[in-house]
Amino acid sequence: MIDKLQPDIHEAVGNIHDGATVMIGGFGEAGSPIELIHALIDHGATGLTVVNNNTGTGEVGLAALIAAGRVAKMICSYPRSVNSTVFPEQYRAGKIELELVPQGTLAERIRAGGAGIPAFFTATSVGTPLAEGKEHRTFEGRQYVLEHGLTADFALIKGRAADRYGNVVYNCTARNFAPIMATAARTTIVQVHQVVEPGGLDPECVITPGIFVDRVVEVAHPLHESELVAAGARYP
Amino acid sequence: MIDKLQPDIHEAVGNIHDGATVMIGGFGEAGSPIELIHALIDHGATGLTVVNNNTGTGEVGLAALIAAGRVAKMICSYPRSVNSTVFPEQYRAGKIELELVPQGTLAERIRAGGAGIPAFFTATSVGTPLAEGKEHRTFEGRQYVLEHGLTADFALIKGRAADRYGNVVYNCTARNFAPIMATAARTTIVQVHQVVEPGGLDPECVITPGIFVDRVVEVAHPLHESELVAAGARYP
Amino acid sequence: MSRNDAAPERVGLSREEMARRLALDIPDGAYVNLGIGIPELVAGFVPADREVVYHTENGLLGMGPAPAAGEGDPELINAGKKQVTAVPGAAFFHHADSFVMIRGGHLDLSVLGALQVSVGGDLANWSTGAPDAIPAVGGAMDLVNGVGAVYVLTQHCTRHGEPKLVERCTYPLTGVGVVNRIYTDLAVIDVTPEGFQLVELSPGVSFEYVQERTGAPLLPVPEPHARESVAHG
Amino acid sequence: MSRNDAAPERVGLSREEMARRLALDIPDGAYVNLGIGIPELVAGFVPADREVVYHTENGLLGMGPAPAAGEGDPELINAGKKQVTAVPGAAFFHHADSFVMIRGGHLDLSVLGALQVSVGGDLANWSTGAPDAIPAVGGAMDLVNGVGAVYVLTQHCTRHGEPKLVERCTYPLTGVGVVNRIYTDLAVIDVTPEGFQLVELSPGVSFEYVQERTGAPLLPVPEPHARESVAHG
Repeated sequence: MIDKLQPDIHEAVGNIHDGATVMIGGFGEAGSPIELIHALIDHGATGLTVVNNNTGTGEVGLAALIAAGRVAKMICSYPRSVNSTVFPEQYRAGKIELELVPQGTLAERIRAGGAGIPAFFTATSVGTPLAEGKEHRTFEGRQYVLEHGLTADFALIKGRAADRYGNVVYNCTARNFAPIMATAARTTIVQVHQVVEPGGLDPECVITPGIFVDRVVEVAHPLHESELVAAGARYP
Repeated sequence: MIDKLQPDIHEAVGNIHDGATVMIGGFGEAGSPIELIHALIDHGATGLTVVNNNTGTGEVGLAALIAAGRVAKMICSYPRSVNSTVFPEQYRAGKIELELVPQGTLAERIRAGGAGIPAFFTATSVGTPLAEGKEHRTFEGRQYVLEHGLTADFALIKGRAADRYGNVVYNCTARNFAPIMATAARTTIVQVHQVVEPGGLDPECVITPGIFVDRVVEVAHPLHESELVAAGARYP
Repeated sequence: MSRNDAAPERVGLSREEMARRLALDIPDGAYVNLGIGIPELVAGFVPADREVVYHTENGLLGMGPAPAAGEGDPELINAGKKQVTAVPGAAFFHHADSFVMIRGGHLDLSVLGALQVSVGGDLANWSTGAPDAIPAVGGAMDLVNGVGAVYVLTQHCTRHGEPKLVERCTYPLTGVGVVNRIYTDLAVIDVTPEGFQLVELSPGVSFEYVQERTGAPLLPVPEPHARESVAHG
Repeated sequence: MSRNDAAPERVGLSREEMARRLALDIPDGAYVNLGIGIPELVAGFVPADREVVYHTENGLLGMGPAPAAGEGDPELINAGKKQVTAVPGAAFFHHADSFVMIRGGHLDLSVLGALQVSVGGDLANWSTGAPDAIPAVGGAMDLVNGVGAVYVLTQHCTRHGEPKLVERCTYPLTGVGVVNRIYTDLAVIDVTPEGFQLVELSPGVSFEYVQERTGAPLLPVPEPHARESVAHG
């Protein structure tokens, strides 16, 4: 029988190894799997390369993981925002590496990684510093740069509901990077508000089919990053 | 106000020009927009390049379009099947050109066309006659071929329901190529069983957002290709 | 919209007036992505008889205004990470699909802020290149290369009075030759093969006043004044 | 499963027995794509205590058996265009997403028919190269290059008695070095760096009988016979 439900959130992240590449879903706080990230902090893996659109806010969730010194490198499109101080400090102190990728190129590189496409051409970034050193080619009179697929050892994502097969649906704009990260990681771990029986999700509306998911953890009442930050919370 | 509903199916296809590239949804009969194809036959445009996974069956739908001599070239993965005689005859007689593309490469080329990606690498077809003459490149010890994005002037597709914005949902495996073709065509024309009010489709379950759709035609009771073929029907 | 003569220190349009001016040029039925900052204000000024569909790159087409107090969902936000709503007929999708809309040329209009715009339409809007700055690009490079038309909405000069419309951008570029039109507090200006083409002066602003604050020659409005309301893409 | 001695013209397994034999090697929890022809029969023989998820490249994960008579939907079909059902926990998706599963290496096993398999694991299964043939490739080239393991399920010889397992394919290739294991009416054979490695003979079939009908040397089962039930990918 296929049963990807994992009752223990710490066991769910227990095999993330030092030096792993970890994709973490979320655009700002929407879709950020904050409980999985906190479990990863407890777990202790370090020297991580983290792929996320941002770098977290306050000192909870992704920002807490960075503050704990566990992240050697960030791959992201927008590493600063309101209430984001942890990454900027470490970056200025030379303690963390940054690979800056345009947001659409980041999304497409992740999709390509999951789709078995090692590289593709895009017009995004042509003529900018982010295209320097990259292969350029002209198609029908327009210049493009070659970008490479991005894969990961693990993905940590957040959904609204899932079944034991790992089929996942999302909530509004919390969907963002999660479905493509699920395809690009060798092991995908998802936290959801609710676990439902097989058949409880309309097959026409499943966004992430279970083949892309390895472990499902139910977190019925996840924390809200913005509320924690407003309250000055800090993890651990 | 945005209103993509088009009550007249003949007007819906009325600007398809001679020599146009037309993507037609469907895998076998599932998802084949048979009424739109018949309207295109009535319309008379010829010298078409048609992109479809197959080449139709019997003498209705896509097979009828080919039988009417309107198709100069087919781009497809599987041009023969049970009850498929029109294309084989024209092909053997040298009356129609064939570009044979592996099914996954066909799907990805269409997606790339819609996504503004002019070319990508895939391992599919390496070492086979379908890779001959194509650029090869090795990534991490594995060989890949360069494939190009595919776009079209028009897409004819079939959905289950749509609203006036052109948001579309599908039925089971009739979805197949339709969502990606909608992105890759300059003008996308969709026939649906049912038109619903805005808000009548769950925004979490919309498969083709309206931005990819130009015209919506309601065909409440579409014909079934297999039934027509079994009955020996012929169009026109 | 007329300049307030009692407050001579304010020449040209306010932020809201700039947004309103640009909103007038958005045609009915357009698919539009509004950047962070002044561009966000534009949606509030589109004439009521036009239906415009707003895209936010974090996965929503059919974005509506901010929710009523206490009714928001922290997982329903825009690219600026502010809470928004979804209109009837909206659709959610993931990030790769969202950038299919952008990169694939499906959106009609992108409205963005700017640090600098060059006479050739180059845009710099993501980095001053300062050595201690945290570089952050977001989706701007994708938008300028993918969307049908790119309108810049910006103050004509920097806070220090330096022109933002220049011969050549000195800041790192966002895109090359991508800007179609510029809306500032002082004027509306098209980027043309001939250079910066004045389309319209803000009320009470003279050609010379704008030229003095522009880092490249400004072509005067041709006579007779045939104002275009360009709908690109 | 034993050979019927009263019918000496039938040596080896029937089509159903071949499918049953392969089904024994599909592990619990596997994601499997079954090709058209004999491979379609495999699903009916997987032991009841194993849960296997079937993928069909036309957009369904969680494919179930054929519907009861009169209950089918002509828009719910498999890659062979036969009507099927969807099990609880199934998901529909479009063709590009379907081939993300294939090309991206997410499926565990692809079971395909063959015209020829070479000692190096090359597969030819889409064209005899005959000048008047209509070439048709479908998803086979994607499957063999993307899926974790490729099992070929085929008669050992052609209808004319020629070996399908050969030193070198003479028909146009589907993929190079892609086949992991071959199940025929006569034997189970692994493709190894050393060549065709016999894993198991069908009941009543001798090594010599299979070797005579194989176009390349067959390595005998090592002693002691350690049969592997390989779960690739």
